[in-house]
Amino acid sequence: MAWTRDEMAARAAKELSDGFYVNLGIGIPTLVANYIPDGMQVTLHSENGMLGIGPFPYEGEEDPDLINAGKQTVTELPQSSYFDSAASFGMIRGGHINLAILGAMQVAENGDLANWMIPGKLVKGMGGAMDLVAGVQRVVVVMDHNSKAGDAKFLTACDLPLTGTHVVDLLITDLGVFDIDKKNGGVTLIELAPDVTVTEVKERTAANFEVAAGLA
Amino acid sequence: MAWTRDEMAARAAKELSDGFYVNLGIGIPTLVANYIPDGMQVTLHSENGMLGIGPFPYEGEEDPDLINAGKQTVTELPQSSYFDSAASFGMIRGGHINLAILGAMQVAENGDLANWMIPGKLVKGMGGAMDLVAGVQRVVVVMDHNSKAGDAKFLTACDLPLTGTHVVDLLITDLGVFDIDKKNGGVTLIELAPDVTVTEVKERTAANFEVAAGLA
Amino acid sequence: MNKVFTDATSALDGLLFDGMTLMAGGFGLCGVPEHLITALKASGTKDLTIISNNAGVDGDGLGVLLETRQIAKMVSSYVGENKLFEKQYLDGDLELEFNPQGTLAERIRAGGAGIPAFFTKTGVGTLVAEGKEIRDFDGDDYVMESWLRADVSIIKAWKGDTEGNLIFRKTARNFNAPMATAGKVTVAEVEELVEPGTLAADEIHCPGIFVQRIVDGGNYRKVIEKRTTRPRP
Amino acid sequence: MNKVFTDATSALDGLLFDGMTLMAGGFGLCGVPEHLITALKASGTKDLTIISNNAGVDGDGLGVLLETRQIAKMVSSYVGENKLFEKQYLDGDLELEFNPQGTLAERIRAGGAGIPAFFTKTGVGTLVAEGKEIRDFDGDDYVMESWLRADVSIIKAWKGDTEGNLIFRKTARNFNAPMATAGKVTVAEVEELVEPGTLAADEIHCPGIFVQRIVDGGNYRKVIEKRTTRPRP
Repeated sequence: MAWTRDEMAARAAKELSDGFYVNLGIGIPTLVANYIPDGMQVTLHSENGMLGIGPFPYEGEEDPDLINAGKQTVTELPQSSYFDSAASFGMIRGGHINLAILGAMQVAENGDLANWMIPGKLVKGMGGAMDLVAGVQRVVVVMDHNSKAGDAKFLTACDLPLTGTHVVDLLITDLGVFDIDKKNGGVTLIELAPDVTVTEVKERTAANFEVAAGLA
Repeated sequence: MAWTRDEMAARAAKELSDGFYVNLGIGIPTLVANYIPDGMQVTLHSENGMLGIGPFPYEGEEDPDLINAGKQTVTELPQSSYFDSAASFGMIRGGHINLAILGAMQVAENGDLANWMIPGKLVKGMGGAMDLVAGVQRVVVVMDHNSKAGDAKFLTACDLPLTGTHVVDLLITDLGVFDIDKKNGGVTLIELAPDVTVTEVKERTAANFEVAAGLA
Repeated sequence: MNKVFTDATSALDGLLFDGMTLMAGGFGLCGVPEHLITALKASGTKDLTIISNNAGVDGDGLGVLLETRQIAKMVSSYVGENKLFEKQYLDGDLELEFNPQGTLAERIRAGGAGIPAFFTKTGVGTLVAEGKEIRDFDGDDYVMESWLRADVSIIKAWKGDTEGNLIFRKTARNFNAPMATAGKVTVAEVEELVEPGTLAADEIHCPGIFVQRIVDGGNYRKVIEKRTTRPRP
Repeated sequence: MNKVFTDATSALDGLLFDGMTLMAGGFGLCGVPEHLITALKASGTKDLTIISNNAGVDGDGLGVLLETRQIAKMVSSYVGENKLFEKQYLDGDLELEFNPQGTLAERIRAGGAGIPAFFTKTGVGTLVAEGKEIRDFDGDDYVMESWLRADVSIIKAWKGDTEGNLIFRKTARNFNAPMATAGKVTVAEVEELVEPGTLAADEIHCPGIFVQRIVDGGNYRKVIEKRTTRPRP
């Protein structure tokens, strides 16, 4: 049985450590905030210029001057700080963010990532995604294993325009978890969702991968 | 009769305009602050990270956290602001400072300036001088016309290591004022100190210069 | 030297011309210079190149300048919230240059700080790096990006004094602070205009040296783009 | 995740090694991390490369590390206030790399912001540009300068919270803020250590992400290098 969106988010939350500064993308990655273990301090970064993103405000307490990178109203925490966009991306580019968790359209076995543009369709823009994948210490992608049409999204090489090359460290899909050695190459399937088999994963994956001992 | 240090500073103050942001170097340039005309607002910049330098504090009110680029204790004004050194030199390099008034060891007729290093002597460092001459909109040099040994300091070419090339717009010495076309070349003597003659200036100058109509 | 103007229209007087390049602060609709945008619309100035992270939404923010077809080109990182933008772009009426958001912010910062070019890892191996110089530093590839500067920057702050010193509020600081440094002329609108000395010198986010004109904007609409809330416990 | 250490010595524990590169904040004696310098002296760590705008004065600031001959190289813009420095340099015991002050500040900022190199007009045509790439942008020459990073940055702030958020006071901000971003590990000493939420989020100069360790320094000497006053009227 494949993982739900929330189960994927919960799995991604296992990549967090106490004291981490983390950037969460839009969609499933946003849900990861709900699975931060009690007692673990994780500070969330927002590209527009904030550290320490709090939960959504109570109705009637929305502040138009306080939004996250997804333009949603959020709140402040005791440890929060604000800064301008140039400083914010200085943090990202300078390698100060420990972890980014992002969605993707395609991931390749060499760690390439495509998540911003489909040729022929209107392009909305890459926003901060290229900066994040290039600058953050560790990049975790969370995505559905296949497209709605059933096509593989984990490929030998991306055919969509890239967001970054050799950038993905870990891929979490509804079927399992892949460790990607983005420097030296090589992919290993390290976890499976309940009742999902290696055979099924292989059928639904275009990328080449090894299977960790104990899973095969 | 050659100008005194204070008269040179007073002459330099004529280069100020209302609303100017100005950086004053150590020595005679510092005295320029005493000659800002009443009613004219000039905001003084300090490289270490301050706009709006006030006068020296009253005795007993010195604040170790409030110094100028010469490390002297100063005070704050209502319009003052503080910022870090990277931001401070962003202002300088980005051309936001209207005017810098600096001392010099040598100036050349092409606008070259030397004011930081004498080979064979211990070098103290250039501090912010290279940044100022390269970045500020207009550079005015105030210096004695000759060295204590009587040597010319306004030359066809500097022989000391340079602080910047083609950077000086105006040279004020105890003998007079020279306009320097740093882009296209060409120097014009435009003012003389009282009772100083063009002949005397020529004798004491190695640089070539024209003489403005009315002075010759 | 008076920097204070009575309204947004007079604050832009004499600065605008067809074909000019403007920077406009804000992220989404957060911290946009709404009164200056309204005045820019009323001015009818056209063929504008606008550097702004987003292009507003339909009928709000920079979106109002799309309605009047005053914009010829946008330099942005994300324009996904705007149907009119989509139509004008697909019709070929609007030119678009996408920049990664951090590269955009750094190019603006570089423009203000006198840095004509810098190297960044962002975008290496992607469309963004095509035609640009790639160079290896310490074993990694970086792409060279150039500065951005504008004829006029229009920005919005929370409080400002008559010397042009500015304080922003929360995430409304965003692109407003770096853009203030990169305009030949920077015009700031504020929610509250105060006398010098009212703002603590250590708390000023943008020193007045970067602001040539300032106006108390008066009533602010401060539209929320995506209102998200949680239930009270 | 505890960032708080009880004293300067423990705050440096495990971070120091012979031959390491340190950044030390301050301008002259203003805003220098005095307790961390004392602890560094006591540690006996040697062959240090120190990036700092100045080298302290005889017996104060970084000057104390000259007495113990712990410094092998200084990267600075101005070292004119220090006789012992002069002697060690002339004796060949000390290496010295001069940077224009703004280039030094920008190289540090670049180190923190992931920019391996940038172009500046500062120093073109001087000794500073020798051996470096010169390039023309829009008709002017610029020199390429590279980033600076450190194994450890030691900085001093006015107030800090236990999350590492910092506020500086007046001109003591200087190099402390950019250096915080450019150390693999940044250790901050503060005059007052407070709980999170005490410092207003809009007033924080250095977000805690840049500060790995923080210590309440206790008594500060805060030496004045050049006491200048005016007569009372």
